[in-house]
Amino acid sequence: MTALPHAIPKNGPANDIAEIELGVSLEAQLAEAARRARMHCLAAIFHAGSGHPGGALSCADMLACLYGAEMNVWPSGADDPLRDRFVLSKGHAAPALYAAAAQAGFCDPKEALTLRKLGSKFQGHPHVLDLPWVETSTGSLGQGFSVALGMALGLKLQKNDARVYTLLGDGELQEGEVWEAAMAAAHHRLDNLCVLIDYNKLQSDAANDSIMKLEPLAAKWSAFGWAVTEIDGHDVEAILSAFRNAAVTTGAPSVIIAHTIKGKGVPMMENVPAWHGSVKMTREQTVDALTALGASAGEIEDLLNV
Amino acid sequence: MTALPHAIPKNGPANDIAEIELGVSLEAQLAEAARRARMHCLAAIFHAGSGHPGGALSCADMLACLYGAEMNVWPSGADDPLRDRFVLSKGHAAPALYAAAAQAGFCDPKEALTLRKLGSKFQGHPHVLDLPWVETSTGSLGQGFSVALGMALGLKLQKNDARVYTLLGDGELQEGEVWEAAMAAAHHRLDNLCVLIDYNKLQSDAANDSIMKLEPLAAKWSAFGWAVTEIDGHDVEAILSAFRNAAVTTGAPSVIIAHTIKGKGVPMMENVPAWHGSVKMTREQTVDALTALGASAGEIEDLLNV
Amino acid sequence: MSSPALIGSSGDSLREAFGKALSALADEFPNLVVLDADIAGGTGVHHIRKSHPGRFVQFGIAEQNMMAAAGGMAAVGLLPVVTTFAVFCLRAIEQARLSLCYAKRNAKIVASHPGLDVGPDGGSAQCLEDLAAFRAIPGMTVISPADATETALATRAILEFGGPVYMRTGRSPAPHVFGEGHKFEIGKGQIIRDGSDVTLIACGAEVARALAAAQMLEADGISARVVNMATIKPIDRELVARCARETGAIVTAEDHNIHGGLGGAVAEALAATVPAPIEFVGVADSFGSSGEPEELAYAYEIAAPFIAAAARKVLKRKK
Amino acid sequence: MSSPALIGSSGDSLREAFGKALSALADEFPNLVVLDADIAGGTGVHHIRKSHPGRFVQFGIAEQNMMAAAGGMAAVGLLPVVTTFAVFCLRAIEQARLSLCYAKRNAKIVASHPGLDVGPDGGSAQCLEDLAAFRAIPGMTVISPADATETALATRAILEFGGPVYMRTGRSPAPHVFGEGHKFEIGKGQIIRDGSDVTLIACGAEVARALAAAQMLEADGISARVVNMATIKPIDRELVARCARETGAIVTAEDHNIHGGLGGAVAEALAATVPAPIEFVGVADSFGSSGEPEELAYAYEIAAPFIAAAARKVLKRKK
Ligand SMILES: Cc1ncc(C[n+]2csc(CCOP(=O)(O)OP(=O)(O)O)c2C)c(N)n1
Ligand SMILES: Cc1ncc(C[n+]2csc(CCOP(=O)(O)OP(=O)(O)O)c2C)c(N)n1
Ligand SMILES: [Mg+2]
Ligand SMILES: [Mg+2]
Repeated sequence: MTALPHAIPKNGPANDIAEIELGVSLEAQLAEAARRARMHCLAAIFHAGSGHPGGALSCADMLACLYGAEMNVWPSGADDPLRDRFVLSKGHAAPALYAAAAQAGFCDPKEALTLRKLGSKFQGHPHVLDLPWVETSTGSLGQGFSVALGMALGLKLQKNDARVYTLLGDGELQEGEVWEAAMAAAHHRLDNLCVLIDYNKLQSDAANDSIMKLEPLAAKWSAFGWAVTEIDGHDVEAILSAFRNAAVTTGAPSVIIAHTIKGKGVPMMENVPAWHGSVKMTREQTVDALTALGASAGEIEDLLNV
Repeated sequence: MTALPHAIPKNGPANDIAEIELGVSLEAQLAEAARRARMHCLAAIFHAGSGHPGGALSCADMLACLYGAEMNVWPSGADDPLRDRFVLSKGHAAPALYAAAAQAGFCDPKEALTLRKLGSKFQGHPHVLDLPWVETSTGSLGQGFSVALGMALGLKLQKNDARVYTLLGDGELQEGEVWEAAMAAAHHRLDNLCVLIDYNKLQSDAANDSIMKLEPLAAKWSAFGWAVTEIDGHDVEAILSAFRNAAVTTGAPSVIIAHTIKGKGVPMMENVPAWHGSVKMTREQTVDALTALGASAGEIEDLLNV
Repeated sequence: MSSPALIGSSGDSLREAFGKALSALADEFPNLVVLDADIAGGTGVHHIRKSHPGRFVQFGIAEQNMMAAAGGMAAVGLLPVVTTFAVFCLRAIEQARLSLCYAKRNAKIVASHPGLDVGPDGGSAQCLEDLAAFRAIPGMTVISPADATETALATRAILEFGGPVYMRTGRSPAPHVFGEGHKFEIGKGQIIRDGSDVTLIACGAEVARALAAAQMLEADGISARVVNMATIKPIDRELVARCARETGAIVTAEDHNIHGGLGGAVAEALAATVPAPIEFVGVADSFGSSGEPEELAYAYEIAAPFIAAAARKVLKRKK
Repeated sequence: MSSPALIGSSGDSLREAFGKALSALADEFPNLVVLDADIAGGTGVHHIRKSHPGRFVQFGIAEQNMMAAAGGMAAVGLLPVVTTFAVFCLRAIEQARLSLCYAKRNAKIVASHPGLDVGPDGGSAQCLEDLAAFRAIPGMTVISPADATETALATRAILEFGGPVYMRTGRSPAPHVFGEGHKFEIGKGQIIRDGSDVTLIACGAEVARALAAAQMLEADGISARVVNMATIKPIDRELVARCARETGAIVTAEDHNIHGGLGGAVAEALAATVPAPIEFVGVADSFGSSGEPEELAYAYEIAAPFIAAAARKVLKRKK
């Protein structure tokens, strides 16, 4: 695989500074990292024989921006108190997290293909005891957000300037715990906390609208005291700009409502609830999907024959 | 005690029609019922040696209106499928419920003074197995609302036109379960469900504002898809008019945000968090409180020497 | 355009058997309503959603509200069945406690995805605590059937039963243990294989494994009785005591933490009647991890050979 | 203008002892933070709020968020102590499971208002399930000290201990059981009165009652040993086995459902070591009700005379 943009540590040790390809814009590099992460996570789900592809593909661009540009994290700094924290509250998108982290040098991409296998560090849902750069264990919707809030509050108490990011699913917003955390974050004025919502309009079974309506969503977050930005969650430039907004917001936490497409990048999956998971991908489906993502024959070979 | 207005059944058996004092407006009768209920619940808490007076006093007017005018309930109809339902979600205000129900003829006021005693049907928090007209057991904040929602949904499924009312505390709104229920009620378009919020600005320990801010509260409920009315929760006319609004609202549940004063009617208790509970009232304090509520020496004697 | 293969949505999993039974019973129980928290395909209730859409009520991903709302639905005369994964039932246990059990509602909770049987989703999703936790609630009946046949019978039984019930199904395709004539009664265990040296008492996925263990033991000349203890609460005290009297040594086997579940219930029953040595087969107070259920059964030592080994161990302690 | 008398906010309740100990220990544990869900006056943490306001974090009436947030606070190096009533801890048990235990966080849960000790608030507030439910979570340590002295010692011990702990305190003024020299060690039970005919194993409020029962039994010529089993998990297996060997009959006593709590833990431990007859004193799978704690102890048969009666009963079963 060709070199990809790595995390750019802001406070990290100097020898850790990642390579940046010259002559290619950061945006283009991030989009490319996201594309490769999509390929990686589909391959991992194929090998695993089960997994949730739809919601992994919808958040790949945001994860690429977090790990590739926004967050102050670097592979050797998993214990550094000054690192930024990321919590994947929608833990079922674990393959997307592993793939983004692999692109950013946090783990070996080949090893991450052991997803969901007995003995693998790459558990079906992220587990903090298995991977040092996973900040907490998730899988039960709603909880990751609360944990992230606890981190943000704890960092403030310790006068640590690190920032905390967490990614939630739209269906996840139906959990009451989310509104408990939303209320508490605003009350405690946690401007070091940034929530991303993967607003792909679908949840496990069907559209949010038919399962449990979420709209008007921005109004809900505003009423709970949050600074709200709405963006196209596949537009890398928009994602980076929303992060910049969040970074300069003071006295209130920020939420980025990112409109996305579940299954993004793979036509047979886009907007199809059945691809939420836990599905088994055939080899043929996987090859089709990778091809749709622009994989070469050699790349497909690399990803599928391990 | 003199006769007080009872529930006025809309569908109840004819022989159940309550007496209405001639020449006295309904509003005046309800205000008087609330005043007497306040006296009753303080006496009960005195006898019990513990209890939550503040939040009982703040909701007495709403309970008087529910049991004395709005709800289609009558003492012999506790099993009638067509009766309206009321759930005291803020279960710690049980003495106010018992007092209101006693005023409306649902139970013996003297017996209700056994509040919190071993063997009493008048448990510290309302219990459905002890009192047939208590619609469900409460005490854990947030749950009563969900139960009421289940009733409203169940009644709709059965094409039963009965209405469901539930009273929540403001502090209670910090429970995530409340927002789960709020979202679900709007999604299912439960226009047979009416939530009352006893917005007394205080909770167990201190003001909402210092514990966990709730404002902008009306905006929160609107964003969750509810028809919102804000009123003075001690103004009987305003309460009745809010109920009329709710009754004609279709396609959405209604919430009445009732601004109230915790400890209402007893100057030493008004707006004092320490009277939230669980407090022990001395005889002297109780006499003072009853006097402030306009009790005569005879009434005090009646209430305290049982 | 190709569609994904949904895992476990066909085949002989207990959740499928439950879902189909529910759908088949809907006409007989006109007040039955099924509550879902956006996981119908996972719990098997997509069947009744299709066959009886009017009986299916969607709560979204909000288990607490769903659980307490079931209390309200029961209060107005419906017969609600709350469905989600076991670990998310745990999330709503206080609601089950107050709004179902304390209020004595005729409502049922049916939990799919219990224990290691969950497989690759991993430790966060594998509930090893539910039998213990729900057993502790006053008035709660707790059931874990062994196969698809028994699940179908138990589904009818819990709908006929007047009170709150917590029942486990299962995610993975499960071997058939029982034939046509099988009977299920709440509160009754059954000797499904007789033996005289030791009794293996199991529930859920461990029943088939206990039978396999009994065969392994037979090869060693050990005669193992196998009891299917589908009702964990109330535990069949008489049967448990009789087995202790007759075989003098007990092994319990469950896809659950070794603390507080079936093993705990049997230990309590025996201590109160006929004290006897027990070896506990279950997950030894650790969380599970990703893997296939069969692999995990070996990794966490609840597979048949471990039941057999426990039997050999307890035989040494037998007086 | 007169102020109300707050109940239990002074005196010798375990919650007060806990609250004062926490405040006294705050300087020694610089990372200690205390989490409250609008109930500080009830749990005793109003003391540390006053003495160390910077260590007190308010979560409002939102126990689930508080519990999981504690995981995040521990992740960034703080030592969080989550406080609320036992029944509201139960409401957040899945959060304790995933975000504290599965993630192995060094966070503590301290629950006031356990069992019938809650008194007049009644059955909805009286948690009879917590010991069983929290014991079932892999890696959770479960503690229930007997008096104010032990609570203070246990408070230090759990702060020194590296891992998730669930500890019960108590609401009501409690009799003193221990003097100055008392030692507390997590995982160790203690014989606090020796005896040879039967062992009474108790925790929490039942320890004082077990001592009273032992005196009643002495009057009948029965020599009862009393064990204070403040750690329910991990249970002190060696001590339990030794008591079974030495006295041959056991009574367990707890302010909890008879299923799955201390009694369950002791039954499991004995079945695995020295099977012996046990009589279980606890609430017999019913909910409590309003009343004073002492009255309730009689009404629900966990008062001293019932422990003594259980001892007489188990003696008849002793071989
Ligand atoms: C508390 C909880 N309830 C249920 C589930 C099961 N579950 C896993 S993913 C999912 C749907 C999530 O939908 P959404 O949040 O929209 O995620 P996305 O569309 O991004 O995949 C559900 C119900 C869970 N993981 N946690
Ligand atoms: C789930 C839950 N958490 C905590 C409590 C303890 N508690 C009882 S009343 C109360 C304060 C309630 O405040 P509010 O809702 O404002 O009631 P009000 O002011 O009307 O009395 C608290 C925290 C509870 N009953 N339920
Ligand atoms: Mg979604
Ligand atoms: Mg209030």
